[in-house]
Amino acid sequence: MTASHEPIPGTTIFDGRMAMKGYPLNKMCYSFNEAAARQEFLADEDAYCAKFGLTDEQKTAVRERNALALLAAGGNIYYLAKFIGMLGLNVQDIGAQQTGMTVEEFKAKLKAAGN
Amino acid sequence: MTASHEPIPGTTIFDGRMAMKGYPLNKMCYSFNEAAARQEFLADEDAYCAKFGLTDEQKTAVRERNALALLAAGGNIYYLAKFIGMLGLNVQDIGAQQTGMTVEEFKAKLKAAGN
Amino acid sequence: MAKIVGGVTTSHIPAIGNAIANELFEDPYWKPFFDGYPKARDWLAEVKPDVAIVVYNDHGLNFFLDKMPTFSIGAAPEYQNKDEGWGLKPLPPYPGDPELSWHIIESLVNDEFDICSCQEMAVDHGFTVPMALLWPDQTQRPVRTIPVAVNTVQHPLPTPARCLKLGEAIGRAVASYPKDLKVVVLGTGGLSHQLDGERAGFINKDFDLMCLEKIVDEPEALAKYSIHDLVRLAGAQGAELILWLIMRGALGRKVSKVHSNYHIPISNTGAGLLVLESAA
Amino acid sequence: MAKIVGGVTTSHIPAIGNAIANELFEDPYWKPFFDGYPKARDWLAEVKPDVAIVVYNDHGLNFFLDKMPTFSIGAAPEYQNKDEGWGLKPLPPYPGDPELSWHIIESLVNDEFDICSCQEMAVDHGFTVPMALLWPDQTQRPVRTIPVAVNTVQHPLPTPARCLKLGEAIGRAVASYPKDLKVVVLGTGGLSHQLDGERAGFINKDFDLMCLEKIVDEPEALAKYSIHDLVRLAGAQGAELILWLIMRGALGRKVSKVHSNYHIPISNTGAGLLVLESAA
Ligand SMILES: [Fe+3]
Ligand SMILES: [Fe+3]
Repeated sequence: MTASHEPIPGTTIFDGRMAMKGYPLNKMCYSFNEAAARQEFLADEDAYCAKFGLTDEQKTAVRERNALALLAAGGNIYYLAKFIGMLGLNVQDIGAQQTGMTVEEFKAKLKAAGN
Repeated sequence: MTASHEPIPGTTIFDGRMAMKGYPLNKMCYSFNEAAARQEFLADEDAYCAKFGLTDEQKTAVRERNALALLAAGGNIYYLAKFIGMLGLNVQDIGAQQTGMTVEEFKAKLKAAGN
Repeated sequence: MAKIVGGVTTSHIPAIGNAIANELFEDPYWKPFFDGYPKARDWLAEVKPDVAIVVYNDHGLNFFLDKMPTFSIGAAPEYQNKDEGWGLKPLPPYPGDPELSWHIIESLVNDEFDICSCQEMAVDHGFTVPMALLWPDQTQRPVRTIPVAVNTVQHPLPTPARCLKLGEAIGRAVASYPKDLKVVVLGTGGLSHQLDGERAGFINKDFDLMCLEKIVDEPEALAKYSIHDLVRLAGAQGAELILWLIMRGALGRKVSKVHSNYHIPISNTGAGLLVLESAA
Repeated sequence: MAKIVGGVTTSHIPAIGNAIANELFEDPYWKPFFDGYPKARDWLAEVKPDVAIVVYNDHGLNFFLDKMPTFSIGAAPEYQNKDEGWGLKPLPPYPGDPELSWHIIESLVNDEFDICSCQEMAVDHGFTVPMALLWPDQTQRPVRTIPVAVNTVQHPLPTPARCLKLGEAIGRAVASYPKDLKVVVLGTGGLSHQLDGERAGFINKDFDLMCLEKIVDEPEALAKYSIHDLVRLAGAQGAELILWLIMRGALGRKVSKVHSNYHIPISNTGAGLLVLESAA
């Protein structure tokens, strides 16, 4: 039913279709709520991804810390935020990465929205 | 709100009040879905009850395999059924125990309901 | 377009699963119960549904009191059975139809039903026993499944009126699915029984027979009861009648009765079987 | 009888939690944001609520996609915070009011809302940041809390119209509670922001200011939007406006505005603060 709506540029609605695609990736990211899981991932990324059954597309996106690729592979921003946070990045770093800006440019764009 | 209803003899509605009372007992019984948990309980009942923080009333009811006491202590029949089943008892054994009948008498009573 | 071709109601108690495992089909205690099912299976063989929406209640396998949703709908590629604490050998998994699941969930949420979507879901005897009664061959899974789990564990339970409305909304959802599919709806559980308390073993034959009659053409009459009424009249677990009301709501206004059976007792339960066909 | 005395809306983003932890209250970037809050705290000090109903969305701490309920209500004696994956030091637990929780859940289910009751529930920044902004002293917990978690993670999300109705039903539920209690409702999250995709960093000041105005006397105007409209106009996470609508519905028809503040940006977000008092 969501499909019947006009697409919103630069925005993917996390509906059932995306949820089916992203399930193993999101499940892995959800596990990062626990410190032990984060340590296990950081000790051997590939093994941890394999444990959750990530697809090759998802594994590559994880390896490359590529936010747009993670989203395209079915990642949900709320679970991805745990992965991103664990890497020491925040939503502005990731905003810059996704929009092809420097972090300073991205911050300036946000500030400009207040004018 | 349930309290405003006329009580049904011999029947306790498992509402919020009972749920608050029975939470540790029901949580323990829910754990019996896993074979490892059943083994751990059977190896040392008291330690397992303590792990889930059962009240003294609940511990006694568990020790005595007393269905009415388990219910009065906030046990929910659906979770208790796992405890009962693990002991090799079925709902007719427990029906007999709760109604003060022999199992044969209890079965006869059920059969008579068909007439 | 997808179409709901009809529905089946049946008891789902674990004792049936044991009787099946022990092949007690000709046992004098069980025979009057099992003898009701060949006609239901004949009907299914004739209509050949692609998908079964299975309305049941979880009995403490997939849901605990930490998160107890009122209405949950599976949206998984398959559903696993587990031993439920009794050490039973789990049955083979059931294939899902996640695309249809999501269509139904979207339709229901937009229709103001507050659904819990489940992308993993273990199914217990409430689901597996009806499936085994209607499709006995465990080496085959001829239908895809969509589990609809309803809270009957923790009061407040959804009202009978709400359940009938949920069924109607499921009917609208299926009817708006663009693929050509035949869908059957199973309403499981019931009829009168009570497992807990000094009133354990309570059965109410008159009430059960009345339900079996009214649910065909007058489900609104049953939807007028409160949950408290159902517990009083049908026993604590007899409140599972709400699962039948969801099934009935999904079939649409007009149905015809293909087959029915009623037998007391199986274990502690009055067992009602009903096969209803939706108007063409 | 219990009474809803008013409501507060506020952003709940994690960056605020970090700024509080680092005491950036006078930092030029943060000052215009934090300066909005003393007046809200003054109002709370004056009305002295006993209970706060906190409407928020879980961001993947307590709920995963295996069981994603639309509306969940806590019914626990206390609620724990956890590190959410970022290694933050969890805040002390929040006391609950399970008796009032169950009263509300019973009332809502009877009112045909399909609630997920939660007898254990970890609360994340969506809950803790608003609490810290309004009751900064972490050594004290002067109000009991009832978390109301709304699915904004997995589409379909509940419609804005449904959310306003849920709020109205919460209002009726509280009004029917027999104890003398003062209850405040927090609507958290928003306003416009988007974290994901090429459109990350989207903010819509005009839309935010319109929401801050309309929600006071004309919430129905906001309830007419679809979720898709909200994503388009307020960004993917701007759909959190539905949490404000639940708060607003609970306050009753007539409210008066005590205080408001709006500032862009905090992190990626347009931050709106509003204090509304219910008619006596
Ligand atoms: Fe059952
Ligand atoms: Fe948020």
